[in-house]
Amino acid sequence: MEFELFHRYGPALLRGFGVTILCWVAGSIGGIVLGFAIACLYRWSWRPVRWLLQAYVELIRGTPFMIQLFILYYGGPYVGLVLSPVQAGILSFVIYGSPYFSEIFRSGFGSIPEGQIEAARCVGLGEAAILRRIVLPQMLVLITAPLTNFIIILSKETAILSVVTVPELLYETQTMAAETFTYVEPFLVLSLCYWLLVVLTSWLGQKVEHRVTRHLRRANA
Amino acid sequence: DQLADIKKAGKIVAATEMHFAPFDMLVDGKYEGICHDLFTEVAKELGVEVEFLDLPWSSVLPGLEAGKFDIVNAPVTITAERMQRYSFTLPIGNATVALAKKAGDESITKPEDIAGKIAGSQKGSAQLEQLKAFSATLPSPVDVREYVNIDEALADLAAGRINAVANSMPLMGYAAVERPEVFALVMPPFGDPKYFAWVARPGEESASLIAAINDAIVKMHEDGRLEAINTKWLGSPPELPTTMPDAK
Amino acid sequence: MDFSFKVILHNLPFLLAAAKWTLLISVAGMAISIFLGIFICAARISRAAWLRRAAAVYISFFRGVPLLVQLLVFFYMLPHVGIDLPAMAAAILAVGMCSAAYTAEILRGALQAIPAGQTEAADALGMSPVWLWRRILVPQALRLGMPSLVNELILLVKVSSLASVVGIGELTRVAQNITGQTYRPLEVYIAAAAIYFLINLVISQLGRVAERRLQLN
Amino acid sequence: MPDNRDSAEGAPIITVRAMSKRFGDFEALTDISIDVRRSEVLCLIGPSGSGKSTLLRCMNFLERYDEGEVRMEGELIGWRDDGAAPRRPLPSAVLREQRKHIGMVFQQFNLWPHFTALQNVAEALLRVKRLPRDEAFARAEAALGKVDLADKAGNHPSGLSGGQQQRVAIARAIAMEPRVMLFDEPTSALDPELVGEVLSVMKQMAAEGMTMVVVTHEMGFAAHVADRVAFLDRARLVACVPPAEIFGATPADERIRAFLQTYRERNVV
Amino acid sequence: MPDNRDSAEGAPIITVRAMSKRFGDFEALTDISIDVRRSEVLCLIGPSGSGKSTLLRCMNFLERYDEGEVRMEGELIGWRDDGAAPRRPLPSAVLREQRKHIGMVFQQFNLWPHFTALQNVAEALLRVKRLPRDEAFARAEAALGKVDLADKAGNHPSGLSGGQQQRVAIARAIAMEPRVMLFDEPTSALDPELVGEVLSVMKQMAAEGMTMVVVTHEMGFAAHVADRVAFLDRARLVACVPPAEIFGATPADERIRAFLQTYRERNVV
Ligand SMILES: Nc1ncnc2c1ncn2[C@@H]1O[C@H](COP(=O)(O)OP(=O)(O)OP(=O)(O)O)[C@@H](O)[C@H]1O
Ligand SMILES: Nc1ncnc2c1ncn2[C@@H]1O[C@H](COP(=O)(O)OP(=O)(O)OP(=O)(O)O)[C@@H](O)[C@H]1O
Ligand SMILES: [Mg+2]
Ligand SMILES: [Mg+2]
Repeated sequence: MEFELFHRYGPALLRGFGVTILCWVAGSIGGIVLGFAIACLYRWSWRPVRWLLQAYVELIRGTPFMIQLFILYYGGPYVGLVLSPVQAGILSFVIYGSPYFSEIFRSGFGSIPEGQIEAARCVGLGEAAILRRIVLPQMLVLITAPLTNFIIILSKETAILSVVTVPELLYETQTMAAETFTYVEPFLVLSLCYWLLVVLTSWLGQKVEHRVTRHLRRANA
Repeated sequence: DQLADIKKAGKIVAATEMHFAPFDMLVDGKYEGICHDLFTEVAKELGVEVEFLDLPWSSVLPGLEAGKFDIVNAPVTITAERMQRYSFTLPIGNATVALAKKAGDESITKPEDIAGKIAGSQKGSAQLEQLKAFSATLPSPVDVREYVNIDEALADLAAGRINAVANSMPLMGYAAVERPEVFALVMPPFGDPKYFAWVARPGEESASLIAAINDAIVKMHEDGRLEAINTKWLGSPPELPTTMPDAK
Repeated sequence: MDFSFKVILHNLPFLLAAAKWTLLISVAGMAISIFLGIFICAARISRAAWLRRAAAVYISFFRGVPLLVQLLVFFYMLPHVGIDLPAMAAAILAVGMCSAAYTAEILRGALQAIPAGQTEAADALGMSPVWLWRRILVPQALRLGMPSLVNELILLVKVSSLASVVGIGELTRVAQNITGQTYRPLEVYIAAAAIYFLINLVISQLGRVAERRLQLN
Repeated sequence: MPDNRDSAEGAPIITVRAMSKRFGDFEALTDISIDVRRSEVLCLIGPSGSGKSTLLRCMNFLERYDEGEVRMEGELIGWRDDGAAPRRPLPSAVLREQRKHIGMVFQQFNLWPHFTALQNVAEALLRVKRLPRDEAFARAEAALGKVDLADKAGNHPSGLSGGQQQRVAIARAIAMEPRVMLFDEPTSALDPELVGEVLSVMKQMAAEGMTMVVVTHEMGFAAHVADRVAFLDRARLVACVPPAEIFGATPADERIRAFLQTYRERNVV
Repeated sequence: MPDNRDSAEGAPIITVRAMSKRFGDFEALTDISIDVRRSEVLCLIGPSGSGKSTLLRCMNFLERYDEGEVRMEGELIGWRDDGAAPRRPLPSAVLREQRKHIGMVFQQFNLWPHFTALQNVAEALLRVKRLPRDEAFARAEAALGKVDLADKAGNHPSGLSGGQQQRVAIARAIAMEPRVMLFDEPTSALDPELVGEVLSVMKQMAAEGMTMVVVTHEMGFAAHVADRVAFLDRARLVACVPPAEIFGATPADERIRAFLQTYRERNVV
């Protein structure tokens, strides 16, 4: 392994990793928020709105991220939407993630026994309070694992941002690979970085899961 | 010995990314282009069948090293750095840099006009190096953008984010021929003359294969097949040396 | 902007032909993903510590290593140890086994949401784990996790595009090829996206039907 | 249809008129009319599956009844009172306001498993009554104390016995001090001793003027505490009379007599 | 510790010896010893939270008891009988074999919500007894018929009333024809009439020689059907005697007297 190479490309790779993390975190948070809003709207609105939402979900979920990004970034200017690469990256990430997140939340809503919600209505809790206090904490049991899954998947999809010249990790790695004609070393580093993100996310997911299943574990004490 | 193995099998397997028009491309699902035509002739000279593989560029060179196929028949620009890692054949195409601009852009009529403007090129390509070197000679430097694929650079040119794309002359010329309403070629080419060639695994194993292919190329030089094929795709033949050029 | 439907129409047959491979990889990959996923999930929560650990390692490996690398390993590294898989098999295996890790996690989450009393009832009747899983746990886990599973399957369809690195001319690859020759990425990509969309629409609608069928009463 | 308005005093607080409820093809309630008077204890008895729980659930619109009306102090419950056909349900905020005054104890308890017993009781005090934390928890503890559960306040429902869960459910409802309480078999999981205690809590509530509708299989309770007893059979209201008429030596209705027969035999200990 | 071996005939089929169970710090069962004899009906009564359900659940090892032994026909239930310390649980296949002979009706029913009533009953017949489809469903229907539920065979649990759910749970257990049945408050959600019917089904099973352990709050049942009645209080077995000694005019134990007090008062209808 040629360490001299990393001396030369290290700073660029690090910067790339930073951009990757920025897009990933911003995209995940934005996607979760938007996805949650969609799931809520889907649950509490009229049929025509639902159809629209479902169409959005199917459309965005059903098409490859690369193509969405491509259309947004290279097609945008034709309709006057000129975005910088990082802007386009984050925006497309939020849009791309939202239908997946919204479906995960939808499954969560469906997992709470109706009786518990009825009980909440009977003591006069409002829909928002029911959501926050009864539904959300319990549905995390079901959805923490899929959420973790998808956030992990998003971390890897950041690689696609290189297509629109976002200077993220893969982009910088490819620069290094192309300029030096080395493949193994840079991609080893790349894998290691992604692996780090995955380990971090899984660990966080486990922490959350541990917390939200407390009341279940007590049952089998 | 690789050549002996190929002869024994009666088949040579060549891989490329069919994504470098006019050298390698898929037209209506069929593999076509200069490299296709040339390599088919070369295989005839070797007296073996040829099988073409289409792989994304990122797995072409790893695949070569893993021995999944015999040779890369993509147009690879000859550079000194690459010569250390792979064995090159004789040049089969001209890789000197030229610019593509947006059709109808009157502000660029010669390469020097991109001073102070934005130009894109492909990451890690020899042409990118040439562009940067060229930029340094201009009164105001060029803002150089690097793309993973040349397609995306062209898409950005069409979208108006950049003013020009620098890549090898045949590729730029072909883009202009294909979509004259969007792209135009800026003549003349600039920078050092560069050449495309095919690559095989380095070392003794492939020496005889390379030699055999080189012989075939020289023969095609002589009997005019090389010129005919190039003319068919490019309109005019490039000037190609029949000995290995010096790579810097 | 000049949007050329002619390019789309002209190249549609080739895109559709490529979609066949995408479909093949996806369907075979899904079968592996769900089937294997159930077993990994079972191992992940089994009482045997070594099984649990093995499943955890499997999951962290297949979730942690980029699929591209997995595929390259399957195709380019395994030959070094004497296993030479055909490209198609390598692609299906890599895609399916990777997805199984995610499926296993989805199912595990869903299992936790099934009240423990239902397992107790089966235990008290002397039902074997095989039947407990087949008849009680898996159907309900599928119901609870269906939206997430559909997510995963759709991702699988899309990720099958990586099969191009082992030389399979699937949809994305062919779309890129056509772009390289026509210089009309927008048109070609939109056409490819439409095909992906249709495949995925079928999956998600099947998912919704299944969800409804598995719905209680 | 019996509707003995004169059998207890007080103005009706809940009026059910010609109410019907179907589940698909199945008629769960047919043409029910009944009044519940202020401060009255009305017991609902009847065979399993006769529609008792469904009637209770229609009273606070947990089930949307198909025909007829349920009114509380004149206000139509659940449906918009604008005469439109088909009827449209009230906006959820209005419905919530109505439900605040109607407490309910479910047959299956429906506790929130992720909260402790104390949190289960305090939750609505905090979010609905908006009491300050200290006060809410103090009142929740008091309510748990009433049902003898102070020592299990910190347990999650999964760590409670069946009877303890049922008592948490009761405490949760009474802590809210609604105007009307709907109890669905509130003592089914309780031992005789506790049944006694819970019933005395209920009696006390009745004495304090709370209106109660109680579905029960405890004939003893029905006989001793109820002001009136309603007998449901196969989705229909068969009788709604003072307890003496049902538990007297020979109830008028044949069906009621059969219903009570085995009970009488068993309970001579 | 009372262990009146002479109060009923027959060899013990289940023997509980010095058994204890803790949940964390909480002692749910302390030093329980009791025999259940073949063909005997043993009733467990006691206050809410005294450990009745836990005792039942230890008998088929749904709860792992911490100390002591539970044996069925001499065979240790749940733990390996190799004297190793700490004890290790049996392989699940062996435990499963043991449980096949011990039926159980849960206090919370634990029906499978994705199956219809009929499927709930037929499932174990198909998978555990491996009966052919026709026969399994015929037997399941017969079992549902016994508890008067033939007409609701196609309903999912969510479309059943509380009492109907409980009867499905009973049918599910008795269809398996185990040697020992553990009932946890099998009539809690039933109306008096059905209580009578279910109890007569149980009586019949008892007459046919089935051994039964029944947790119940139905003192009438305990008094009339039980061969012996065990009284649990605060995790301890206070008495295990023939019913007459408990329900007689003045039970020996102070605690028992108090327990029955309110019940007596209420049930004079
Ligand atoms: N998982 C648990 N964790 C902690 N404590 C528990 C748990 N399960 C039960 N307990 C406690 O053990 C005691 C005995 O519970 P059990 O369910 O056996 O009571 P029970 O006699 O069946 O009462 P009931 O008649 O109300 O059903 C109760 O006080 C209960 O709070
Ligand atoms: N969601 C539903 N779908 C179909 N039928 C239903 C549904 N809910 C209840 N039923 C039927 O309606 C009838 C009345 O049910 P309900 O729960 O009101 O009975 P109940 O009088 O409370 O009986 P129990 O004393 O057993 O609790 C039952 O026969 C039941 O099968
Ligand atoms: Mg009911
Ligand atoms: Mg109990």
